[in-house]
This record gives sequence, C-alpha cells and structure tokens, in this order.
Amino acid sequence: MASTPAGLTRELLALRVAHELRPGMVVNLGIGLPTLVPSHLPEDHGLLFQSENGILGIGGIVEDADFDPDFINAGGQPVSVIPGASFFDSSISFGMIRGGHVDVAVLGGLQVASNGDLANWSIPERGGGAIGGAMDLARGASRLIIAMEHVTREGSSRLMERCTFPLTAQACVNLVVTNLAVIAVEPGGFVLREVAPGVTVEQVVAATAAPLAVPPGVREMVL
Amino acid sequence: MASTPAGLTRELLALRVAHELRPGMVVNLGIGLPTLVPSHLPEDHGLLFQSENGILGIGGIVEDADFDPDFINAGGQPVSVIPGASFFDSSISFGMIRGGHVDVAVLGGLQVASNGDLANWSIPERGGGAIGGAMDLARGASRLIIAMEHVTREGSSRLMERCTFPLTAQACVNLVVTNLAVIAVEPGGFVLREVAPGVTVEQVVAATAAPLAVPPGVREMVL
Amino acid sequence: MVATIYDTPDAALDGIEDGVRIMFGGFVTSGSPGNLIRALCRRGTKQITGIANNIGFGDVLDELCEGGQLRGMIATFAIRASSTQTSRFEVQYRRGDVALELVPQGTFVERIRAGGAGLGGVLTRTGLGTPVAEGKRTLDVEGVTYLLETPLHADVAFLRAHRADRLGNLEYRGAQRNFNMMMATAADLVIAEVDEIVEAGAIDPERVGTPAVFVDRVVRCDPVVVRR
Amino acid sequence: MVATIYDTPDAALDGIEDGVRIMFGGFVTSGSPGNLIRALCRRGTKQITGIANNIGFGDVLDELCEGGQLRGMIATFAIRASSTQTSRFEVQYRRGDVALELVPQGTFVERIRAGGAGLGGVLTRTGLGTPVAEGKRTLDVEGVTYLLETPLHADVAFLRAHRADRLGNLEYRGAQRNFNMMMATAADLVIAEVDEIVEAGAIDPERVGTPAVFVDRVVRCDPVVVRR
Repeated sequence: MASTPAGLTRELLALRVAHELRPGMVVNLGIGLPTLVPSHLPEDHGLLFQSENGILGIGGIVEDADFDPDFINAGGQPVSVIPGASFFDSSISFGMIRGGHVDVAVLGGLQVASNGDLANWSIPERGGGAIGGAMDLARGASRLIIAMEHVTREGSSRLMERCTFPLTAQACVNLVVTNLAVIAVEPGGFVLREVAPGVTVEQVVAATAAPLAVPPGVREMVL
Repeated sequence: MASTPAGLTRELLALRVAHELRPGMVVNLGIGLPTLVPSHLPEDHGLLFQSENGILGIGGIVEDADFDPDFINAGGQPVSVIPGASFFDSSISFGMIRGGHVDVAVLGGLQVASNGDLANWSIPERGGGAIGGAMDLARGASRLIIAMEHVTREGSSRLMERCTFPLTAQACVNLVVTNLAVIAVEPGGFVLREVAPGVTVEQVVAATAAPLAVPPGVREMVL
Repeated sequence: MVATIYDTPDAALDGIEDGVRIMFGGFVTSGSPGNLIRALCRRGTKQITGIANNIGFGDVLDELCEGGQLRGMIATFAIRASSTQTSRFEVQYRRGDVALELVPQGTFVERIRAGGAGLGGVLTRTGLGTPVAEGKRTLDVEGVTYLLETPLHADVAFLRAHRADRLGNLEYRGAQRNFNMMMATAADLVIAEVDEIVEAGAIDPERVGTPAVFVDRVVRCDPVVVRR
Repeated sequence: MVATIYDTPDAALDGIEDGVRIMFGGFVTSGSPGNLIRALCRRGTKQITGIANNIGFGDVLDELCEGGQLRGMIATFAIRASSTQTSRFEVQYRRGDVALELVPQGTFVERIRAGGAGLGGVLTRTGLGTPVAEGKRTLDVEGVTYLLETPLHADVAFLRAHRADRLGNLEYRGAQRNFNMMMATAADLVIAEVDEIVEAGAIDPERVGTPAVFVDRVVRCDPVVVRR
C-alpha cells in the first residue's frame, strides 16, 4: 500500500468533521485530532460542547499564557467557557453521557471494523492503555464519529473486517472521517460517502482492509 | 395494662433523648416526636443536624411567620440553618445516610422487637404507608434510637417479641426511649437501663410485651 | 438545546396525553412544581402514573385525585400511619381506584438516577427483610446480600427551581434540589417552573444545579405555597 | 465533625502507613492534590495502591514511582497508546513492578460512588464485549444485559478544592469537582488541600460541593501546577 496518498491534513480532516455538526447539538470531542474541530466552526455554531471532566459549554482552547489549571478540557488543554456554561462532577458528567444526552461524540481511533467495532485505547504490544471516557462515550453518544488517519505510519489500514486491538465497544461507530474519505458504517458494512480532494475511489478501496461498498454518486468532499 | 402510668410528657421524652447526643455527632431526627429534641439542647451543643431532604446544618425550627418553603426539614417544618450549613440533592443525602456518615438517627416507632426489628411506616388495617427515609436511616445510621410512647392508645405494648406490623428494617434498633423507660436492645434482647421519675421497674416490665432484663443498678432518669 | 420558554404553565403542558408517566419534583413544600400540577388538573389528563416523593393531605399533588386523574403513584410517603387526616389519595386508594408502589426514599432517588444515567439498577441493602423486598431479586456481592431495584424513567418530569436561563440551566435554592436534580435526567420531556428567567450567563456556572441539556421547557411563575 | 487543620501537607499525612489504599482526586491539572502527593513522596510510604483517574507522563502522581512507592494503580488513563512519551509508571509496569487495573471513566466514578454510598455495585453496559468485562458477572434487567462492577473504597482520599471552612465544607471551582466529590465519600480518612481556609459560614451553603461530614483534615497550600 505504498501508493496510499497523503489526502487531507489534520486541520482539513477536522474541518470535514466540523461539517457533520448542526446547531443545537451537544458534542463531546475526544483527545487529539477531535480537539481541532472547534477552530473550524463558524462563530455562531450553536453547539454545546461537553467535556467529560465536568464542563458543559466549553468555548475554545485559549492561549497558554492564560493557563488556569481548573479550566481545562479532557485533554488537559486550557479552555474558555461560554455564557451559560456549567460545572459538575464526573458522576453527573457520565450520567449525561450514558443517559443519552450527548448527541455526537467525535473520538480518535486506532482501528474501526466494518461491523462498527472500535478499538482506540490500547496497543497490545505496548500494553496498559488509556480508556478514559472512550468506552462510555462510544456506548452513550447518540452518534459516534471516528476521526483518524486512514492507515498507520507503517501503511496498514485502520479500517478492517475485525479489530485486532482490544475493543472500546462493539458496533458503536456511525461514521469514519479519515484523511482519505468519509465512510459510513451501515448494517452491511462500510459504505463510501466521499473522497478527499485528489484521492480516487480506487485508492480508498485499496487502503481499506475490508469490503467497501461504493454506491453511485460518491462525491468529493466539500471543505 | 390499665395500670400503665403516664410517665414523661413528650417534651421530657425529647429531653431525655437529647442527653444521648454528644458534641461532634451528625444527627438525623425523624418526623414527629424526634423533632422536639433540638429545643432541649444547650446552645453550644456542637451537633450537626442532617435532614434527608438535603440540608446539613439545620439550626432549629423557626416561627411560622418566617415561612420560606425552601427552608424546611423532612417533616415540612420551617427551619433555620447554621453558619457552615450545606444544601444537596437527595442522591447525595442518602449516599451520606447509607454510607455511614450519620452517627445517630432518632426515629419514631410503632413497634420495636427484642431482636431489634423496627416497624414504623405502616399500620396494616389502615393500609398504604409512609416509608420516607426511615428504611435507609434504620440501616445506615451508626446508632438508631427510637423515641415513642411505651404503649398504644389502647394500652398494648409497643415493645414486643416480634413486630406484627410491616418491618422498617431488621435488627436495627440500639436504644428505645419511651415515656416510661430507657431500654437498650442487646444481643440477648431488651435490657432496662432507666425508669422515668415516678415509674417503677415493675410497671415497665408489665408494660413490655417481651422479656426485659433488669440488671442491678437500674436508675431513675436524670432529666 | 435551547429551552423553550412558555408564558403559562398550561401552555407548557402542550402534548401531554392520557396514560402519561410523570415525575414530580419536590419534597413537601420545597421544589414542588405546584403551578404545573394545577395546570395538569385543569388540563384533565387521565390515567396518569405519578412518581413523586410524597402525596398526602395538603399536598398540591393530592388535587389530581379530585378529578380522578391518577391511575397510580410510585412514592415514598403516601399514607401516614399516625396521621389523623385523610387525603383524597387515601380515600381513592382504599376504594381501589388508585395503585400505590411504596419505595424507600434513598432507593427512590437512586432508581430515578439509574434511569437517567443509563444504569441497569440499584443494589442496596435498604428494604431487605421487609415487604419492600417481596418479589425482587437479591444479589451477593463480595459476601454481602443486596436487593436489586430497577431503574425508573418517565415520559415527563415537572420540576421547580429558583431561576432558569434561556439555555435551560437551572439554579436551585435551599432544599429545592431534592428529587428535582435527578428527575431532570430521567424523563423524555422536562418542564421546569421557576421564579425568574434570565439570560444565558446570568447564572454562575458554579451554581448551576441542573445543566441545560436536561431541560426542555421553562415557565416563570410564583410558587404555589400550601401551608400544612 | 469539625475538620482538623494542618500547617503542612506533610503533617496532614500523620498515621498513613505502608500498604495503604489511597484515592487521589483530580483530572490532569484540575483538582489534583499535588502537595499531598509530594508529601507522600517525601514520607516514603511503600506498597501503596493508588486509585486515580490518570497516571501518566508529567502527572505529579508519576513521581511516586521514583521511589518505587506504588504497588499498583486502579486508573482510567495510564499508558496512552499513541503517546511518544514514557512515564515512570509505564517503565515500572513493563518491568512488572506495578499492577494496573484499567477502568472506564464513567464506571470508575460510579464504583467510587457506590463505595461511598453503601451500594453493592454498578450495573452498566459500558465495557461489555471488551477486555474490561473479562471475569466479571453480567446481569439481565428488564431484557437488557449489564456488567456488574464492584464498589471501590479506600483507606485515605487526597482531594484538592478551592476553599474549605473550619467544619470541613469544600468549595470547588471550574473543573475541580471531577472525582473529588465522590472520593470524599468513599474513604475512611479524607484529607483536602485548598487555596484558602475560611470561617464556617463564609462558604455559601449553595456553593458547598463536599459537605463537612465527609472531610477529616484540611491543609492550605498553593496548587502544584505542572504544565504538560
């Protein structure tokens, strides 16, 4: 798979994810790539960002110089809060998540399977792991979007028939947005929706280690 | 049992219960007679009163004219709060109770058995019932004191070998303070500790429908 | 996400139909949504299953019995053994017109919390060895026996708080939190009556008791205060 | 009932012995009791079982590994798969010197809550079908399968809050509440470090995050802030 194209930058990938969000949604953004999403939203985005460390109504990531250790997101980054924000403890926060009050979670991924399984907290060869809020979010969020590179640094696909890494949750992923494509997880498996500019359908198929349905009308991402 | 003496007034019964409380204790007082206890405490009692409707640090019952519907105890009576009080929801309140942070609960009783069983929420012939916080307090409080009339209006004893009314909790009562006596519930059953002024040991025994151990040195209550 | 603001408690009940399951916040006088309850009386909705801490003599909730609107109640405090007063609910209960499931208060709020938090139930020792345990499963965990109590969920919750902002954040005062906080999480439609509606940001984020995601409708009205 | 006030974090650890099980509040930088953790390092207490959300590169908690003080951790976030940095904990974990029980974060706080609230466990769907479920019981409630997770309790909890009063009430700010609120309920000895200690009554009763009954010891010290 040496031919896998670069596709989107991380920033453009975040921008494409941002297009999935609609005013009124309650959104939780995972650590890493997903935290880049807010900077690609219009000012009047009308979203309410939940952070599992106990904040509803995160504004954005703020300058380092303003660092207040008690105003952080779940990744430890300094954040501002909007008028109408609230603070609460982790028991309320995860009650909110498991109870179905988060409309969309955007998480990073290590592997996504065509049955919707997600693995994103442990690489067996490294051992240990970092589950954090991922297992609760994967089960609790009404819609789960995975934002990740399509292939590993070594060139193997992160989209596969069955995950080989320890699972985060079964059959939880709704949409995968990668540097190459937007792929829906349907009852029948992966369905290609969009390709990144300059990336061909064939390249996406080649970079995907599972059957990928290609319906008519797959379009190029609008960024 | 027509000979059962009147013994203590309700106020004096509350006073006797007050003597059981020591500075530093966290205390929950049930509806009815137990709510009379605070008026018999010294100003500097050093107690922290918990009310299961979500207040820690109740001061006392206040005048009707000051009625604020949101400053009430679990019996709905208007109360003041002390400096250092706190408000919380019922889930925290009962976590506190079941988790063992209430040192003493004083509840009213319908029946107490010599094995420590308590019945205080339903009379079968009336039906229905009012459990409120009683079942949680009976299990959760480190020490449970029952404050009640020794006999019913019809003259039958409320202290018996086995409760006939629906139970609040099994083997939960530590001490019973009645208008006639102070009776401990020990592994072997009821043990008489004190008699009310003007009441004889024989009268207490006669008014108790279960074996009552009378150790040497039973004294008259100091009020 | 943004709560809808209604002009009257009656308007705020739009869409509520016969057979509804409603949670009513409040503990006696505090945090009780008396205006919404009276609007429900006026609306005449029938076959209601109510979930509330208390229904007794003098409670606004008892007024629902006047028009025979209740099918039954899940409550902790309904017919007080030693009370000399008889509520309408008690009369109907004795006639067999309304059902009553009595729940210990700590279990009551935990069941609501479980219903709201996506948990499968509550494991508590409260109620063991009493009629409350009848017909229920027990479970041994680390050598201790617990009673398994199931989650409670409702179609609608009526709440009373001090203030709301336009997003739906609620600020409580005094003992108002009681069951309101957890009921807010455990119903499909959450309606709150408040003393005042303010702009987003006017409630200190540290003072929000119920975050905005839980609240759908808000109506401003003075509290109904019934002395007992 | 009244909390004991200590002059230094070192003094506040009086009586803590080898083999202790300690809960550490905090989520990354917020609400983390860095002064108490460093005092624990200085104290040299060994064979500690730690219960904390995160132990990773740059966390103060990782400093406990320097002196080999940890026997193991129960945590949600310990060795990040994609991180290029290696914590002391990770090194010791790979050598088999420390144990690690990984717990999903929502389950983690619920298990602590259950431990503090006298509940027998947690019934959650989180973790089903993953390694987290291995060796654990499942339970069907109303047709849905849940994982049974057991309560967590500790000998000691270290907390960080904004202010304490002399009774032991704690006021949090921002994201400090996180695990501190529930850990306060689930340990035999609760020690809080705060920015300021004030008289009883100086904290608004509406703003108390942890009521006084839960707190045993308080010490004033500026927060340890480690940038990552």
